[in-house]
Amino acid sequence: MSDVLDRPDIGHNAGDDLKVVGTRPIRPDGADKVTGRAAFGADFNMPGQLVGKVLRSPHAHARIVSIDAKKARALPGVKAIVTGADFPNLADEFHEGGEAASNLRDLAMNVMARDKALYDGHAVAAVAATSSAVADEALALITVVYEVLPHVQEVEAAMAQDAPLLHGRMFTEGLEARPDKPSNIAKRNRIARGDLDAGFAAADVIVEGRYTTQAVHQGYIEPHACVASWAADGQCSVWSSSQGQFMVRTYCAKVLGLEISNIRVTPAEIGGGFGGKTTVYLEPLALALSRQSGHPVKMVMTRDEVFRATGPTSGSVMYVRLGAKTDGTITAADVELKYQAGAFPGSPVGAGSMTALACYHIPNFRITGWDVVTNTPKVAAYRAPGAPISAFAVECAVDDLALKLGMDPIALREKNAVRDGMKASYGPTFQNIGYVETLEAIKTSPHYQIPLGPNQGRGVAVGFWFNVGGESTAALHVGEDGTAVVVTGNPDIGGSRASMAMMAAEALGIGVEKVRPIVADTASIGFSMLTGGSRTTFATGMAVVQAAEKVVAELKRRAALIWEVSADHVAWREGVAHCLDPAKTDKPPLSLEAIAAQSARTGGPISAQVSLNAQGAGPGFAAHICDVEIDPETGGVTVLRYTAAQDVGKAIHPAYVEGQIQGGVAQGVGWALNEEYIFDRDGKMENAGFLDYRVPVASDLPMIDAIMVEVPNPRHPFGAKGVGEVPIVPPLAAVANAVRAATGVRMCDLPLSPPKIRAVLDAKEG
Amino acid sequence: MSQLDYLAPATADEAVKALGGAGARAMAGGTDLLVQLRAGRAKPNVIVDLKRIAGAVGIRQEAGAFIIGAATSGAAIGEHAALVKAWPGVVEATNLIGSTQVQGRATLAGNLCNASPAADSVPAMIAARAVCVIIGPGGRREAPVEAICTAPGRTSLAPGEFVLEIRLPARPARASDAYLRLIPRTEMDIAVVGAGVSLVLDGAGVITDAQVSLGAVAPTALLVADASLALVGSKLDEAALAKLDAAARDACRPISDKRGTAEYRTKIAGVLARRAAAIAYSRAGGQA
Amino acid sequence: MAHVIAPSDCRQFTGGLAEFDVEADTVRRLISAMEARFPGLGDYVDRRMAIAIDGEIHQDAWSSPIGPDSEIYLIPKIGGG
Amino acid sequence: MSKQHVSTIVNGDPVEFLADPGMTLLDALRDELDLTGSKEGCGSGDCGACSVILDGRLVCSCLVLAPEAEGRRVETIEGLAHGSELHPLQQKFLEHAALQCGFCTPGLLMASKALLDVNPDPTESEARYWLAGNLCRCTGYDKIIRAVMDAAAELRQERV
Repeated sequence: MSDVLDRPDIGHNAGDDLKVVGTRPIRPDGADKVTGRAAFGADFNMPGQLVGKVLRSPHAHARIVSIDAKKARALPGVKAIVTGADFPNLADEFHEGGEAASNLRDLAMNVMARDKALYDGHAVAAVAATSSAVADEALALITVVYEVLPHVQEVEAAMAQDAPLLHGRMFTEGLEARPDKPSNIAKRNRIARGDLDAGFAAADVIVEGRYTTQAVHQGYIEPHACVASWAADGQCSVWSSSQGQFMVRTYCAKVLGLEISNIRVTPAEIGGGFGGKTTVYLEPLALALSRQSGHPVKMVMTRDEVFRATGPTSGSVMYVRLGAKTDGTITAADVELKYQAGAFPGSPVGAGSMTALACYHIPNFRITGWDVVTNTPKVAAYRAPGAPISAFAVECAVDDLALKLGMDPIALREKNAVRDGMKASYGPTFQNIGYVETLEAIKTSPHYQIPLGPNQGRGVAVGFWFNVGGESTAALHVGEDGTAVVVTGNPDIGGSRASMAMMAAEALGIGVEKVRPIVADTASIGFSMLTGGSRTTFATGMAVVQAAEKVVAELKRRAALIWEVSADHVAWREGVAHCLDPAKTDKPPLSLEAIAAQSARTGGPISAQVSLNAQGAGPGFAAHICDVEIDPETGGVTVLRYTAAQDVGKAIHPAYVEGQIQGGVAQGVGWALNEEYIFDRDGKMENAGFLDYRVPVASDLPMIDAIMVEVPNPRHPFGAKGVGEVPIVPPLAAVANAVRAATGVRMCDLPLSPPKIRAVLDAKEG
Repeated sequence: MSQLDYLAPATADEAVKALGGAGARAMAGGTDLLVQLRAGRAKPNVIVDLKRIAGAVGIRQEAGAFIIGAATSGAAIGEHAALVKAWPGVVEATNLIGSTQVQGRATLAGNLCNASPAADSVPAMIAARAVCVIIGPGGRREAPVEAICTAPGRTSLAPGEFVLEIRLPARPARASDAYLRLIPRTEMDIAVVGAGVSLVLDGAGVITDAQVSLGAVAPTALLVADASLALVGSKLDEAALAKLDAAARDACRPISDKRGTAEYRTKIAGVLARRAAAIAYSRAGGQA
Repeated sequence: MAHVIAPSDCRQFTGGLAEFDVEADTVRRLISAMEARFPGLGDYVDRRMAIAIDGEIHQDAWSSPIGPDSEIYLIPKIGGG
Repeated sequence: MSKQHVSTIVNGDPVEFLADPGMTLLDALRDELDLTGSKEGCGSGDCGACSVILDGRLVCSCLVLAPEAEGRRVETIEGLAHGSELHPLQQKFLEHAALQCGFCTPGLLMASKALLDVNPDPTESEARYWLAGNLCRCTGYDKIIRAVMDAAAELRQERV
């Protein structure tokens, strides 16, 4: 199914007699998930709970003149109603979550509108009632008087001088001089190197284009859901589906003005997130309703609410200009990126800028990014946030360059590829990267050799994502029978419990079936940053391995005690202590089980906890090939074949690494072909459901061949690099380049839906 | 609180009585009604489930005609070998409605009476000259399928009336039909354009009878008379296909919406009419 | 001396200076030294930026060591999906 | 709004519950019978997470009214395994890593079971089209299709 390419010269910490890492055991949470027992966000109930629901703005931009909830309050069964007035007004305070860093003031206003509703679906009030029907009736009885304001949704329209302003107090950051007037442009960022004019002057060939993408949703199948209880003594409990229970705790504390120790958040199984569950929407509302009503409150979004009120990623307008020598050497690149942020600042344009040219070694370039607020839902992180968008523009332009130069698209990319020791476009010098290896892998793949038929086309594109580390905690407890429990604070979205158990088992030298991995609530394990940014296997895995190493040290100490030797004379191999004391060579080895059985006598329970802030996550690179066939009469596109090669460092559980790659590709194909937010003239979302927001279905896709290239990351005990983000970066352009090859026409506006393709074919016919 | 009752009458007469009240809605498969209920677009007082009426579920043959009970699921229709052989176009149109799951519930009568301009089975039924058997306070009457929908979401059924059966006529030899639709994905979408074609050939392969119907290009599914004229007398040669394409496009009165532009729909109507005709012709034993 | 390269949004503190040398053997000392030399910069970097030391990205990592000839890139913090 | 008494068979066992006439079978399963394995992803029949088998037919339980279940047989994910022995589909989903978050998994398993009940030897294309009503956002469907095909092969072996 997949090839594994090892590069042994760098593999100093991987592949050394690994017994567990690199195998494909059945995931420890699997049986619960195939039998319906796994408890997701909406599967939990508290005694006496009420049903909470949200009243949402029907307007894209409106001043909230008044909210009259008297009739609703009088309805029997209504126990609480909250509006913006029930939440503290927060000062500007940045909570660093990376490129989508959130201002907590904005977060609070996104959770519940104050004086203005900034998008169709913005929460303006919430009720808690004894039943769903009563809650619905109560929502209908709340009278909100709106003063409808002009709205703006397209990014370039929002940047215009005369655009309606979302926030009167926003002055563009990042310009040479602070502007004298507010605007919708939150920030400009710029990365540059060399002499752009000289670079273009040195070019023999220049290509350029304007590219657009539409807002797309993460599309997790599980709607947001939580149950929250605010007890009379102020102790709060939250059960919710999110990418980080500690994130939920922090944000609830900030939005509601609570102390962190008063909030305990228990992570439910999470039904997909892809970045979309890295923030809160319902939890603070449920807590506020619980406080007011004195009952636990359960809230579950409808699919319509998920689309209208939770984070899509940005729509964009982009300009790319590339110059190259006839031999393919790229001499200059000028990239301008304009990203929708939605109602509040914080589009991922910064990451989009930093990743845009990260696969290329280009002496002269300039990348300019604009973060622009619009009357659309506040964007949330979506898998490699910002990177697929800018990669779409750049990879289409590189494809055009290859065509103009008459070069093979992979050869052109190889010629300009970043390699170890070269400076990344965003600054630092690359080390231990496996980019050219992924190019080599697709070039030599069987897929690249298959001849194409009529109306078929092949596209190539590459992608980059940084991957991150960060704060994680892991605890490892050895049971008296020699089995172990590994506890972490990271929700398991895609099988991370399996990789945690595998890494612990490897480090302990025992079978993976002897290790049970648990994801604990915020009161039961130390702080861990959320599951996202492809950090869990790397950073939390590092904590797990270090905890296991501490346990091994302790086991050796216990064995030494049992044998009455020095701990220096104990060796730990494959889960067994060996006595090295020359005077006591008769001591039979002691298994973990045997040592654990003596733990009471030798000092008590054997366990270890490690909290760390992991640094040195290795960047991820991917190279993809996509084949499509066009129906020239209808403009329909069929994806015939797809191959994705990626540097994964070291695949801990290869099946779930392949799964990450395949899933990212599928999302990217959907983004390229059919997914988009469609708004009507009044700024209301027209396709807030899975019928008309068209995510790929099983019959839309072929098998997706995942090629894992393993160039180990020396900072990780087994060489792992994050794998979840980068697979979504190349597909937009890989599909678009395949469509260009099949039609002979470059299309620059996503999605490449049938009407658009038929229109360009008609235009081509003349 | 809004009142809602659910009734599942065992006879057509009881159903007529139940449907006589204000705010009553007939439910066959329920795959449209339940979505409308949830979205608040339908607010009936009473839901009258037709599935327990004797004869409402099932397919029987009478003198070569097929009588399909109103509450017969798409899945059951797809499993009926004789029906598939006689009316492959109607069956494939029916089986395109929604997912496998929706096929377990969705019905021809429901697809028709929901009165969506984009209903997949309707153009196929119109092309097939299907007839509805309607029961109501005034007794029993029959009406051709094309007489049922009057506008999006509206039907010609009188209060208290419901479709009990759909009849597909007997087929002569060398006759067949086909239905094609265009959707952006491969499944799970509403038709951007649908085209149903039913043909009868003579021994020489000349088309002696043709019915062409288009969906999603006007407020209701269209019966395109000029398209029939384009085909009759031909062996589906290039000229006939070109005339068919033109007639189909001429008949279109589409809107532009989130699912497709008017211009695109019009072009595709011609494409699909041609392709469906070719399939029907081949199925009927013609050699193009 | 470690060599620091600052992106455009940091240059509001440096009077437009894009590159400079700093004596520091840890990130904490780097931040202090930058704050001393360009008031506001150390605090801004501490809150908003990640620090790439010889190509390896460090976030919120005061104790990370800096070599005498290290190349320091100040870059925006990275999160992810 | 008077509740209706519903008697039905769920996973082979007779059960009774009271339902509002507008309640869906999905809500009845989840809220009245505590069978939360069936999930709601959309409430409109577009995602398949609530798939159950009703009188032998695969349906979205969100598109069935609870009172319609009167006297019928409902099969849910909770009844797929035989006691503690997993159904071959469940086992193959685990072996092929055909789930990541697992939210769509119960619906996909019920849909796959319905497929293999009527078509023990599906082609890849038949499996993909049959399962098109079950959205999965994590896997790209690759491993799901492989698991279904492998389970089909195993079930055919068992029948021989």
